[in-house]
Amino acid sequence: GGGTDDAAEEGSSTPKRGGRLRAAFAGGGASETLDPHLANLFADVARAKALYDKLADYGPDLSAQPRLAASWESNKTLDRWQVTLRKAAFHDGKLVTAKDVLYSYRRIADPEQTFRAKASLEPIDLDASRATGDNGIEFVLKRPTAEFPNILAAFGAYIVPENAGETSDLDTKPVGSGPFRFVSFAPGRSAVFRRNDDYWEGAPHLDELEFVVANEESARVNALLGGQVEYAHELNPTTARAHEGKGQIEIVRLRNSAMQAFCMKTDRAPFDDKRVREAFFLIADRKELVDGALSGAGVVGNDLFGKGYEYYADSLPQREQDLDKARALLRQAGAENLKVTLDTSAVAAGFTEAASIFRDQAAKAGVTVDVKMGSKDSYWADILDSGTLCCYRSGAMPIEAHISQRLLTDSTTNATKWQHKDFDALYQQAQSTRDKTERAAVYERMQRRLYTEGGFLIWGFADWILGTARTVRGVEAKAPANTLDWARFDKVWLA
Amino acid sequence: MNHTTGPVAEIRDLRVEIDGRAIVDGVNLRVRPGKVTALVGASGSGKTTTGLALLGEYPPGARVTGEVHRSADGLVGYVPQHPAAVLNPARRVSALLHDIARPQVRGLPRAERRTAARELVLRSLSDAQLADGEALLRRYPHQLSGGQQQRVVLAQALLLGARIVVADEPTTGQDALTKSRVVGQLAAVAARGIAVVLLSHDLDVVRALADEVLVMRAGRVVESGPVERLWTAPRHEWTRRLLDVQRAAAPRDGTGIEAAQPLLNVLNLTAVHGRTTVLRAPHLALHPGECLAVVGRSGSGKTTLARCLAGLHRDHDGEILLDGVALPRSLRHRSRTQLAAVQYVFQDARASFDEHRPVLGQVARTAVRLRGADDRTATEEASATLGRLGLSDDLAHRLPGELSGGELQRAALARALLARPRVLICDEITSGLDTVTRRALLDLLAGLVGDGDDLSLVLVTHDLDTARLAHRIAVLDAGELVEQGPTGRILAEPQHAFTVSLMNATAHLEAGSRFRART
Amino acid sequence: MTRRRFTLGLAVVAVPLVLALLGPLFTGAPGPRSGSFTLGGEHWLGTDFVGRDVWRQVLHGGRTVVLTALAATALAYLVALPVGLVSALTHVRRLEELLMRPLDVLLAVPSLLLILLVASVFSPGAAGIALLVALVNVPDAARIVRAAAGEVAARPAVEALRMQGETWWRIAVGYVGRSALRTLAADAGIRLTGVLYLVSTAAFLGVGVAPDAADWAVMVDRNRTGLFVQPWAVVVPALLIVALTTGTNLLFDAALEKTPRQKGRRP
Amino acid sequence: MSKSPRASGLRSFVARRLLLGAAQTVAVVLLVFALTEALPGDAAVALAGDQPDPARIAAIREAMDLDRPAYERLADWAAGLLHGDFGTSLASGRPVAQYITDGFGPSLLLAALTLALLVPLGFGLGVLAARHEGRLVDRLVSGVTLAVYAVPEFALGVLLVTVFALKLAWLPPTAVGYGTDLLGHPAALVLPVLVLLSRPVCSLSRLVRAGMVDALASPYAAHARRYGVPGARVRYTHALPNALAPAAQQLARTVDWLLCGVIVVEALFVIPGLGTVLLNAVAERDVPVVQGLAVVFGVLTVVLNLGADVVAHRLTPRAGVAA
Ligand SMILES: Nc1ncnc2c1ncn2[C@@H]1O[C@H](COP(=O)(O)OP(=O)(O)OP(=O)(O)O)[C@@H](O)[C@H]1O
Ligand SMILES: Nc1ncnc2c1ncn2[C@@H]1O[C@H](COP(=O)(O)OP(=O)(O)OP(=O)(O)O)[C@@H](O)[C@H]1O
Ligand SMILES: [Mg+2]
Ligand SMILES: [Mg+2]
Repeated sequence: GGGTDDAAEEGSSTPKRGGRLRAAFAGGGASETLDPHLANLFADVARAKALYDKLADYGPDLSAQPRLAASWESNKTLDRWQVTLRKAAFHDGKLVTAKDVLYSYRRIADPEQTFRAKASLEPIDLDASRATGDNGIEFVLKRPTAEFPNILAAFGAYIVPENAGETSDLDTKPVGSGPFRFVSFAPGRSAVFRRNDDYWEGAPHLDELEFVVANEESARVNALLGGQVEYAHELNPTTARAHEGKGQIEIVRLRNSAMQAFCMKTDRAPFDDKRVREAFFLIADRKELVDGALSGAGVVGNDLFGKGYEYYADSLPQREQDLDKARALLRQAGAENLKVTLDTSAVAAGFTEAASIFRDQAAKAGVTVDVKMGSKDSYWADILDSGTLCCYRSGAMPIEAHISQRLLTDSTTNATKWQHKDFDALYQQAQSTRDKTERAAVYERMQRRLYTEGGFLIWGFADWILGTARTVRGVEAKAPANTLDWARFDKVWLA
Repeated sequence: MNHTTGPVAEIRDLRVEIDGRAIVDGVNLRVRPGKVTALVGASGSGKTTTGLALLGEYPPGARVTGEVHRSADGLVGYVPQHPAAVLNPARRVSALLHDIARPQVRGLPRAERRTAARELVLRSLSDAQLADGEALLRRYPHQLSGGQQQRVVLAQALLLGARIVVADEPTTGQDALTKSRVVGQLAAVAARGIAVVLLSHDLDVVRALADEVLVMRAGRVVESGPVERLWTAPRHEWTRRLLDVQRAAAPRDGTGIEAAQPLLNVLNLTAVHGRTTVLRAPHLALHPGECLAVVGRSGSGKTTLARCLAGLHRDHDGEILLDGVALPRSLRHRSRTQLAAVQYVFQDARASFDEHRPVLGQVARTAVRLRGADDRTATEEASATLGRLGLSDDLAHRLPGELSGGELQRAALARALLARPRVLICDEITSGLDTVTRRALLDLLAGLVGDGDDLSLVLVTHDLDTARLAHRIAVLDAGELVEQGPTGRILAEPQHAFTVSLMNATAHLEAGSRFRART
Repeated sequence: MTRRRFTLGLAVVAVPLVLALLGPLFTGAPGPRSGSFTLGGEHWLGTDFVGRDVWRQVLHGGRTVVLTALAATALAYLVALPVGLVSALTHVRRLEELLMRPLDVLLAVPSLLLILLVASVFSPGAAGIALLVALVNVPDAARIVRAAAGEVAARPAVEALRMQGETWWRIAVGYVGRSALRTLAADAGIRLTGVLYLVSTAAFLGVGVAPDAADWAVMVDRNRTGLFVQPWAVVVPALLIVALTTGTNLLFDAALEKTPRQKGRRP
Repeated sequence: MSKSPRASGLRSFVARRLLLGAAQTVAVVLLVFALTEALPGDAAVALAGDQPDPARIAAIREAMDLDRPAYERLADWAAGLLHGDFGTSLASGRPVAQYITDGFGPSLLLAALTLALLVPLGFGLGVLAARHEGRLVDRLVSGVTLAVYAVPEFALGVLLVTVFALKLAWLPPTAVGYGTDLLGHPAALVLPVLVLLSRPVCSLSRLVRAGMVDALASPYAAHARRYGVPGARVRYTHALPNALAPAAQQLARTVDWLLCGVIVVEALFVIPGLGTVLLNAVAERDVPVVQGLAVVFGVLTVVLNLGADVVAHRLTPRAGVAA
């Protein structure tokens, strides 16, 4: 949209100091917490980001950018990494040290606990890792990991002071090294933070930052329109269309934020036949799906994760609908008059819409799709092992993480049941390859394979839509959700 | 008499027409202050309709011609024929009366209003012959006996302080003692200069009270004149008939009946309302073919007794045996034969009908349900029975709301008769009937009893004249069965002091002594 | 007067009814989809949230609404009426408690929650949903029936009917029900509307009708996000529902209106 | 003398119903517990969200004690309840009592305000319509309330917000950021209360109207009018009580509905009430919180229904004396 570019341009003018920004997010109700390691929802992450730092974070192309870590260096075999911390202080004035880092990582990895980042830190052998002075850590890995910095940037891998959560309460007295200091917190309602003047990257422009929780999208929009908040996270495409360029509020679209897909279980009929999978790739009219299910707020996908991210194989031709070919493939596979059940649920925006659009598209190729609504609270667990075809969505993450979490034989959330030893081997090869271009070539091979016979029918990438008041400046428009510059309020100011 | 006073209300050439049928036709009526104007006439002759016209009210859908003038502005007191209907079931008696008293104390300082209103209310209750007013005030209308309800409505009319009072059958539900006091009260009201319009079948009351009498028949006034003249020299044939039938039927002879096995036997009956015991009847028997009259003052428990027998009042102890077999306490548990065997005709006929369905159908259902007759036969039988009671087919096809009080009473009787009951309990069924109709009806009942198809009759009544029809009389006083015996003996030589006073009061009224203080 | 009122109600209710019953006959094959919430073009009422033609959806969406809502309301009353009447007419306290208290248990669970819970546990079909929606309405309706019938059941007319050995049904429905008819009709009319939206909310929560079904109530719910971009997708089905329920209620009113009380002309 | 039996009848009636109410509340809790347990997925699955790593779910399950049989957890919880302890939330580990008290305030406030307007409005409109039965006023009142009733809450809410908050800027569009201190921002309550009112007003006034039409046409109302009882008094003290029993039932249901689940309004205006807490708790499969709320709703329903029944009992004194 046009508004985005204007905002970006104005963003380069001189920032103004002061003021209070209120940001509305969808939240988790009365069960919310400020424990950064428990962060689960966007609201949790945004709050954690204001109070804490990670060692690294993702740039706009999902490559790791140093944060508390000033630099990292690996050995030849890529299984030992030396990380040097920058000089940064917690809100109580103490410097961030290697001890704090190790404490934080051990807390996350605690087998008694179930923190979300635990799986991401799995490659690190924390018992063997050690501090090399106050601001140096040597991480020992269980296996070569070329993308080790991604681990440092993992979702939820925040650095808390040593013994936080044991001696002090993370909900009532959180102490971080982030750009804002804690003032107050009411779960499910609001959190108020104040500028941290000593922030290592320079003090934020805002005096105060308040997060408010409004689960209903229309409530967030109304609050924004009514001047009750200055920043509203997660808006509908339709809302965006209604207000874009109208001058009341600014609409910011974060491109390539959410992958939208159908997941075929490759280990069971009918999708254990790759001709059927390909037929399904050809059935999808991606444009229609993006227009219908995403209200046009997104771009078409090419059955590959991570459009625009580092290592994305954009040389592959864009797949188009080809019903004749799809029918022929189905005939070859002996799957004429195929009937499949498509699991969906209201768990994410666009799911039910996408399902019904795809049902109609499939009907044209002679495939009967039966859309089945599931419970939205247990949807992700339900579709992991059962069913054959389901709606799927993923937030931004490096392509490497996508592969390791979802496409290896022992991946924990392998929803397509893509289990191939040779594919696993390719992944290991990539992780042991020091040279970036070589590594990119391996990734490309893997993606080519997925493109021709994978289980993810990735039909689009949704924009992540934000709304801001006209006075808000410095909101980065090129940061997919979950990356460093998304929901980053230390760079924001009020004009 | 003071003829110089002009009328406070006047009806001229009134004609009320429904569906092209005139129910009141060419009625002229002048209501003078301090005078009692009485309307008498056959049941269904248009008395109530005329009375209501004075209030400016007409049946729905009526076409009205003629003139009604009320010079006295303000309100008109009204005691309707069916008092239950105008008593709000959700409000206590005190509220019902205070509503009317309130405007009258408006002139007083705020602090005094409450007590003043209360005083007025209590006075009106005692004026209406309701003793124990304090206790009554706390009750809801359904907790009163029929006669008590009627007197509460009368109290309302007295409390109103209107210049005209239209009283439609104000004494029907009252025993002779109360009746004579009510009559006295009405006389006192007239003496205060208030115009009273009395619609009544009770000729004793009319004679005792009225200054001017209009005799109605089929919607027309056939004769009118001062009460003395009418009684001594009736000109119209109909008037003569109406006055004639006054005395009739000598006491029945009940000998021989007692010998048979009692049909209905009541043993140690006590009935309660809440925690108050309102009836105690140690022993009461009804023999086949016998007619038993139950008399007593208003509120003495007559209806309660009847309802116990009929299975309508569950809160009782003791036994009720039919043919020696105990009847279930509630009619819900009675078999069809048992239901058919004991039938009850409600005191308030209007309330006992379904207002949404024509009378004929409702009457016929008894035969269908209790005797297994098919619809057609039942309807024919119903229409025949109604005809015998003087209700034409045209009337029978109407809704209950479109019938007069007396007509409904007869319909209710027909409904019970269609069960071919062995025990028929009639609660004040003649109260709404003119003498001619009443006589006919009582004769009909007597005929049924005498017919030998072992119909026994329980007549709950205030009217000793009606009680005379019975073989035996039972006397209730304040819930106690004080005396019972053959009619002749009870009437001739009552033993209990209460019975004696009851007889005296009746005689007093019948003697036609004028209650009115002459001006 | 009553006639005119009747005609008015009939006219108001006829539009949605005719559309509902005959609408599906007048639609051809679905055309190609357009973008969501567009206006103009070959779609004269625009497109809905997934780019379907709104007018076509409107034509298709009436039957389910009308049928499920009517069925659920009728069903609720089918149970509530006997239960309420039995407890009003019985003098056995225990029977009344036995009938009414368990229903109170259902009342204590907010109806939407109950539907959500039961539906996610048993995942019923459309008929099941109608049943479920009826079920959550039963306790409520039964209480109203009980309350409306309570006073009527104590009238002498009922005693007289009992005296005649009248059947329970005739007493309960023929008299008590008839006397409380106005109140019950008012409640039923209102309930119909409530049921309609309960069915659609259930659809939204993923039970019963498909969440993208052509169903007026579902359309109103699902297209709400586009209210300011493409109002017709919400306004047209909403107006039809308004017409349906308002018309029904007005018809009830007219049918129950007292015969005109032309007060006799005063002389 | 004649009063005491009735009064004591009422007292024993209330006592018996309260006893029954305890049983009902237990039944409600059991029902809700059984249903929440039967829901697909549990707190662990819900918490895992889109990272349903089976090992992690198992670990969470263990951490939450969910691996114990359901009846044991229920028994523990019930034992705690006897000491007034509602248990702790699975999702956050905070006491359930805190959830309830936090949510109750806003809900109660909204409910009280709505009721304070609803009662006069609902009864007033019902009486007004009945008074003019069949005439323009009646048709207007009936038509408008019915039409409003047929508009779902969110649509009405959106409409009101658009007009009064966004276009005219008279009122704040939401209560966002006010937390529980809603009383401090009365303007923020106007729109929610209006939306909350929209439907009950219609159902209440329709029921009142229905009863009133019959009551106003009754002979006792005519008699009161005849005796010069002022019109308003006839309507409100004579006719209304006879029309009230069904309306009282409806009102009790409305209070219940207001307190338990005006989820749409709470969401639309960002009011953190009980409905929101409940929905979240169900979504999180936070069984102790759901159970705690079930207790609250159970008790509430019992009390309200009892209230409605007592009102009905008082207003139809004749009921229950039939043979
Ligand atoms: N609403 C009505 N519709 C049709 N006919 C009616 C209506 N009301 C009364 N009538 C008829 O008009 C006639 C006169 O009725 P009214 O009540 O005036 O009689 P009444 O003299 O008071 O009789 P009773 O002594 O039995 O009370 C009766 O035949 C009755 O059936
Ligand atoms: N529901 C009730 N609750 C309390 N007391 C009642 C109730 N019904 C009647 N009573 C009282 O019981 C007594 C007997 O009433 P009952 O109706 O049997 O009298 P009755 O002899 O038929 O009088 P009437 O001749 O006036 O009809 C009266 O004093 C009456 O006030
Ligand atoms: Mg009469
Ligand atoms: Mg009596």
